[in-house]
Amino acid sequence: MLHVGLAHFLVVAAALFSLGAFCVITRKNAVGILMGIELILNAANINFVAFEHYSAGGLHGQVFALFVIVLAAAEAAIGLAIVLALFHALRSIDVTRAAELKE
Amino acid sequence: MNPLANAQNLASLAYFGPETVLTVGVLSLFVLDLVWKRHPKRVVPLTAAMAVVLLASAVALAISPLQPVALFNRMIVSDGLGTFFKWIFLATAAYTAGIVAHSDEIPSERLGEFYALLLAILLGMDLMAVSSDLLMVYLSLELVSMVSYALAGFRKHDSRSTEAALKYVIYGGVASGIMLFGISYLYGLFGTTDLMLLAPKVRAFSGGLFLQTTLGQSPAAQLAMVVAVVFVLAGVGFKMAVAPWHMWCPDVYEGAPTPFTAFLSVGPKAAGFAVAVRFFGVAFTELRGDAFVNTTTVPWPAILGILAAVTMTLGNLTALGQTNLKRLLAYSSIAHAGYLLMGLAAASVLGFQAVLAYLAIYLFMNLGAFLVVTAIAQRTGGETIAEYRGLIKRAPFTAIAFTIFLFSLTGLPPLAGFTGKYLLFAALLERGGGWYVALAVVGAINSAISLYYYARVVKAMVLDKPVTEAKVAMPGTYGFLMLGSVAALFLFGLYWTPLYTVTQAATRSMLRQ
Amino acid sequence: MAQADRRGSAAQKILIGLALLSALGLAAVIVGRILIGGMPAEGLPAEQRTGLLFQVGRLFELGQPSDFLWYGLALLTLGSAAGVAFSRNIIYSAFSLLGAFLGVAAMYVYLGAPFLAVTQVLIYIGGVLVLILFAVMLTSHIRDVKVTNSALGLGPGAVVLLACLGLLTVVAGGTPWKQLPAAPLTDRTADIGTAFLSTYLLPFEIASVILLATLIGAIVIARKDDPADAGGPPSPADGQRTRAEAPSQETR
Amino acid sequence: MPLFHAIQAALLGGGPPPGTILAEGVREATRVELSWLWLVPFFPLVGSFVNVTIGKRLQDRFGKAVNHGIAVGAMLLSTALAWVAFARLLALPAEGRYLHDLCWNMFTVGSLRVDLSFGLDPLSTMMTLIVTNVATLIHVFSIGYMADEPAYWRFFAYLNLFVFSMLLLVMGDNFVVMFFGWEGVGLCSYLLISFWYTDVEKAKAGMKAFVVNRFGDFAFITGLFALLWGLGGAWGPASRSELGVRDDYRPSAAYQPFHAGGDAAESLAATPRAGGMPVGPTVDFRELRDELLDPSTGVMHHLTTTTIFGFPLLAFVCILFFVGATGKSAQIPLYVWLPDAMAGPTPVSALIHAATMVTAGVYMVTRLNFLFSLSAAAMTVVACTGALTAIFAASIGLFQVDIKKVLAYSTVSQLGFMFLGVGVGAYWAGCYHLLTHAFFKACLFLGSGSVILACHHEQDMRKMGGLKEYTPITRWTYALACIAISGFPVMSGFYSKDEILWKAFTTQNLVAPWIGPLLWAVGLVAAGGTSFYMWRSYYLTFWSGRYRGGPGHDDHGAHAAPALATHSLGAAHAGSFGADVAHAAGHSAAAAPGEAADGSGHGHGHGHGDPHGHHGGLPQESPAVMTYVLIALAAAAFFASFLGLPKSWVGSDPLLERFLEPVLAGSNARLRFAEPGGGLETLFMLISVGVATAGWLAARWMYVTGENPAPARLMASFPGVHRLVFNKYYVDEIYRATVVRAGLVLAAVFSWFDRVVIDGLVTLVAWIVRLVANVDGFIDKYLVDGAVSLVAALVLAGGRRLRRLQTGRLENYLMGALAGALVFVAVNYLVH
Repeated sequence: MLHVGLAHFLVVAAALFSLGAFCVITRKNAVGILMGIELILNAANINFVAFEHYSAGGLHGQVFALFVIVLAAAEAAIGLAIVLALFHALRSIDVTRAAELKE
Repeated sequence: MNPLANAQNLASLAYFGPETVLTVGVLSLFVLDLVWKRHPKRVVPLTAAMAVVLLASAVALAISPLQPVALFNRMIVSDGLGTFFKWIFLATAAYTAGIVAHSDEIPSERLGEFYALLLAILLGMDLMAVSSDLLMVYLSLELVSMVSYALAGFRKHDSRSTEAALKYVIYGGVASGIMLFGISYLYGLFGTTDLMLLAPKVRAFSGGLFLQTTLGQSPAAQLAMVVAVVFVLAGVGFKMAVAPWHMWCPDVYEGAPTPFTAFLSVGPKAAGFAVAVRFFGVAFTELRGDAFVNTTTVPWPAILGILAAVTMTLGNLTALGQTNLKRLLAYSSIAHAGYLLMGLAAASVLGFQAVLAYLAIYLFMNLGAFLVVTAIAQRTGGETIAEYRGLIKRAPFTAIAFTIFLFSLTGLPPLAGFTGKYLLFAALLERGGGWYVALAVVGAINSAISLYYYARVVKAMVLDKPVTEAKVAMPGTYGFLMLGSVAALFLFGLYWTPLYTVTQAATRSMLRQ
Repeated sequence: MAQADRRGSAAQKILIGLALLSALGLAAVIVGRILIGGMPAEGLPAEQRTGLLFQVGRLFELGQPSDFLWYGLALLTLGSAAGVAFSRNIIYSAFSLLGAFLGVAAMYVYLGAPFLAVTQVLIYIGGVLVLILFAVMLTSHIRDVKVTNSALGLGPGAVVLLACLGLLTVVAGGTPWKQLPAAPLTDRTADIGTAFLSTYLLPFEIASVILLATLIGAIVIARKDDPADAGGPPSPADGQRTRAEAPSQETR
Repeated sequence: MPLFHAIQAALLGGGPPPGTILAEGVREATRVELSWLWLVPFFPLVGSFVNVTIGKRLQDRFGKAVNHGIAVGAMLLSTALAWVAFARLLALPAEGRYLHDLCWNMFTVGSLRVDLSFGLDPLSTMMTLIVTNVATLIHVFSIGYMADEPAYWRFFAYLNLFVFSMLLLVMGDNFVVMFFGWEGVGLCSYLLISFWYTDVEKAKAGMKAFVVNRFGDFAFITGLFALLWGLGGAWGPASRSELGVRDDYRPSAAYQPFHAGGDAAESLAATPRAGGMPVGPTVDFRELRDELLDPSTGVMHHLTTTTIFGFPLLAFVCILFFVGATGKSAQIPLYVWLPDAMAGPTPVSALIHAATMVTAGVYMVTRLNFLFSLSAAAMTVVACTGALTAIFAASIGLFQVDIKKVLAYSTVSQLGFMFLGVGVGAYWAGCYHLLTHAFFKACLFLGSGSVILACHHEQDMRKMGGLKEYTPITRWTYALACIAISGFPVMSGFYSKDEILWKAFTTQNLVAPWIGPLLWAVGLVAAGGTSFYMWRSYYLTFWSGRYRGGPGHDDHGAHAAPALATHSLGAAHAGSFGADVAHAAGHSAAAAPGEAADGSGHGHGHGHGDPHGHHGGLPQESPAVMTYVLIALAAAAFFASFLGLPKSWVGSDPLLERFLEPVLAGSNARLRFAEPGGGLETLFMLISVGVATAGWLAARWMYVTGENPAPARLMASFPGVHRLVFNKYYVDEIYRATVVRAGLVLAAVFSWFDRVVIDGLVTLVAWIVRLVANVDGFIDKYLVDGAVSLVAALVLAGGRRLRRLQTGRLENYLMGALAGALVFVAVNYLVH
């Protein structure tokens, strides 16, 4: 099993996804949650490229991953803009304090 | 270069009229907004420009060719299903623009931006309805999402609006991440993300009529399939606001500017259903007669059925104790997502067309209800049920219209809400079998429960004493929109053959290979 | 005094942020150059590339045992990701993210996608990460960064982590994925460019619309307003009244 | 276009409009297309529309005459057309008596066509005539009764709207139109009960009627779905064989019931046929009957053998329909709303809650006789429920002191008789009783209205007495109606009730042979009780010494204070005398305290105008416009006798039985009654008369002078029994105690989890009490109601628990999303 193959990449992606999910759930800090989302997106990207390389061929996986990267940047931009707005409103980016809307 | 692909791109432009118009519209509204930034009466020309763009898009939609065809190297398709949804989105956007034009919640200085971003969402939703490649599904879904985040936080001086935007953006980011991961597994299993190319591979993977592939015989691969389907469903379910991916919904609906909430509760939800219909209807099924027979070993109709039951029960039960009308309607819209899922779970032409018809009807009743909430919040300054006491005295027409919207949401005949529920139940009963009947019974019980909280509002309006006797004036546009919605609800409630015929044609024209 | 202090620290933050931005941008360019040796010219065969990436890629192609290097990279990636997820200090998390992004970029190189690797470095590290650092700096006092990232619900989080990990590892490791015969690594950067303008023309254009709309959306949210914009009904009051009137709302 | 043709045809009197789609085959031969039938319900709709939109302006500018002119005019037109239709119907041969009017095809779903269409066969013609004629009379009566009402236009608008809905209900020739009417009458009933909506009690009564009716309506619609499912909903490609259903009613495998074009003709072509008859799901009564009764189609065999979750489908469907009927027709367990509905104006009580709407359930069961007669179990349920309701309501009626409550319980009881009739298979007898009851009960109610008006809106019979001097016409018509209802052979009530009892005794259609005679005995006791309490109300009101109400309004003044106190204590309902008076006087106190203080405790906060001089002095006879109506109804109650003279007297089947024969032919062929000879029937008639006489004599002895101590002694010697029945078996109190306790237990359970619920307990209980559970009634009703309230409480508590899921905290939401996805994957994989 030492020889690196598709499964190795997929396992790394799976672990990356799980860590991202964990980060997203446990973070109190909005920026921290955004970091978790980036980890999840990177996990998906590894999958895409690995599948393209080992089993699908063509370019589709890479292209898909490129779009994901571009959109992740856009999402980070808007997400951070909102985080800043929240900071202006509450003087905090603690998501547990942004809980006025509930029940 | 790739001459063939380019030729196809060029040829596809003929079918791309509405989207082209919208793209141009987005840009020109941004420019016009800057031009008229300091103009004291900018509302009128901006609204006129918006109307022109919407009208042009409608014309483009009306004259675009009808035959189903795949476009832009199989990235999107053009078929009746997509066209039907585009009309729904267009109507939603126009209705929202009508609400916004008179709303205090969007200051006139920022109206141009609002309109432009609304058009951008409309473009995204149109693309969602026609995407036939998961890449396009992802891109268009993100277009809708990202602009929605901005619009939810549009009132940045309102901490609740910002909180709504934060919850929305983070929840949305996670949901799209999960969906992407699911897509990546589909890509890994089948080597493509083209829905129509997926279909035969999925069939072979699960056995179907042919021998099962070696890949399909592996339990781990079957598990991968389940993961892929559920994860993609999570991304789409986020848009549709079905349990357990609904939790952002009440908070965002309450915090966002009310006109935009109105839009959110119909447009993106319908777009989510458009994606779901195509996703399940094309990639994972085989059309035998009028039934979409599941070709996978993943029992997705059962998954959707359970989700439907859970979603509607949860939405309705939670709505019971709400006092804030926006929040109440948010839960009610979750419940309606549950009803709609029943149509998907039926997995038949009738079921899918019931979804389409229900969305068309839901458009009028839900936007109408939100219109009233906007108007009343604007005139009385509040969104709680208390503001509605004795409304029948203060604004009789509005109160009656609101009653009609709420009763239609309940599904009382002869209003159109009944038509929609009827078709959904008919779809379930047509499938027959104990589980489908049980789901229908759950749906019926839920309709009964929903009467309680809708009737509570009606009771407050009709029976309670008003706090003040002052009349509530309505802008003429609002009266016109309400009247139109009421008329539509009665029309579709009493004579729904056209709706039936159109939705059936739309469903049958879904491009499948 | 506190006022002055805060203003001072804001200026500090901006300076630090700018410095970081330029440093990272510079670093990204340098690293990019080292890795692929300048922007690829069309038609240049892979063997003639001087970039480090291609050297590594060639090692891989020749079947030399680069596996141990890969394990190191995987360890870097996952270790950094774990740092992101577990660190209680948001600054540490942010810098760990740098490691994770770099590790993923290295994976892309292994997978024969150098263009993607560079893009990853440029956009993720040069863009996203810098943005994140900015946000961190702007929204937390430098001194109390430690307390701004305390974790919540570790128990359920751990359950989800383990469940995800277990499930996905089984899926990833257990499935007999279809395998193509090994193909020689070729530079497909030009093909990607072509594809973007032919096969993927529509997604490409839509992506540009998304970027535009998002840009404007972000500006709408983040821009400083005219005083006139601050109008509209003050909603916090609304909110409080809503709360007060709702029966059986309790303060928790 | 159909509308145009219809108007043209209505003007020119032409035949079927061109282009009308006629059904093929059997049905075509036996129907006559008549393109103006839709006008019958249309006129009241127009009247209502005019009064709703510009009624107030008309009233302000031209006076009230315009409002009632419009309403009564619409009713007269409608009535005239109904009679014309009746004449057309009679001109046809008996088996072809079916007038039909297709307005348009509302929608078509595959082979299921749903038209907006009207049909008049003998049964619906009878109902239409009752509705139009009685409603016209009551409209006229209301002119006098509501003269003081400021919102006069609103009242007539509602009345007209009600008539429109009721006509939809009886004339609709399919389930869907019927259901529109079914919902419509419920809505109008709600509007009219809470007509004086400023009075909280009345508004609540309206709400209660609405909510209780909704339970019935859901049963109805569920029944309909189950029926459609049974008729072919399960013909999907795979599901049939899974169900293990026999094959004999299965069209070709490719057939899918809901799939065909959206066009009626296309759909008809796609409809499968068995034995030449179109089969499959249908909402059309006639189509349903035809395909069901023709054995060659196999539909009957299929329906009777299918089970749903192990329960016979047909019985399931019929019982669901019957539950729908119990809601509308106030039978156990859903009858609780009707006594409260007396809060509405008296003409409304007469029209809706005696003569027409409450009979909708009987009509529906009769309309579906071909279905019910296939299931002995369902028939037994119907008959037993009817008999039980009859005797329970009669027993409560014995001790009521509010004259309208007596009549309300009497109505419930008489409706029980009707269901007894249709339940044992004597459909025509049930309908006959429906017809006679419409006349005499309307007469009684309007008589009580006249009395109430005479006594200055006093409803307590103990405050009346001796009215025969003051209101002679009312007194005589009331007496005639009492004769009719208690079953003396001069008036029509005797013939209908006796026929029902006789059929109950001889029926052989129930699940066991001994049930029939048992039901007969129960019915006989109920009939005796009926006679007693009706005559009691008569003597208490019109005889019983001198007028006890006093000339002025002292009573009201005296009661105003306790009424206020009662209200402020929040006594939920008029369960006893004190509360009743509080009810009567209380709303005046609540609505206009000033008025109550100055001694004019007159009803609904309306006028001092006093055109009839009712406000001071002794009682007076009502104006002519009201008394003529009373006379007309009493006369009708007499002449209706001739429709049902028994065969043993005149030698041929009763007229009405022969008239209804074509409708009931299908089930009559299946139903069996014993035919014991030897004058047994005459003996039974004598027994009935004897029982009625006994009731009458007892009432006369006790109440005619107003000085007989017997009632008081009886009460004293059986204090427990009296109190029990007087307070309607204490269900209210038991119920309240238990529900509150249940709420507390629930709260304790949930408070362990969350203190919020304790906060919410007040809201919870208020909710239960106010919305669902604001009820008084019976022991069995307590069970149902308790269950309903418990469900409501659980639902609300569940809602509260679920609300807590929405913590507002993002990390919980994200957790939910991820964990939800994982759980789904896991469940799927495990199930797999």
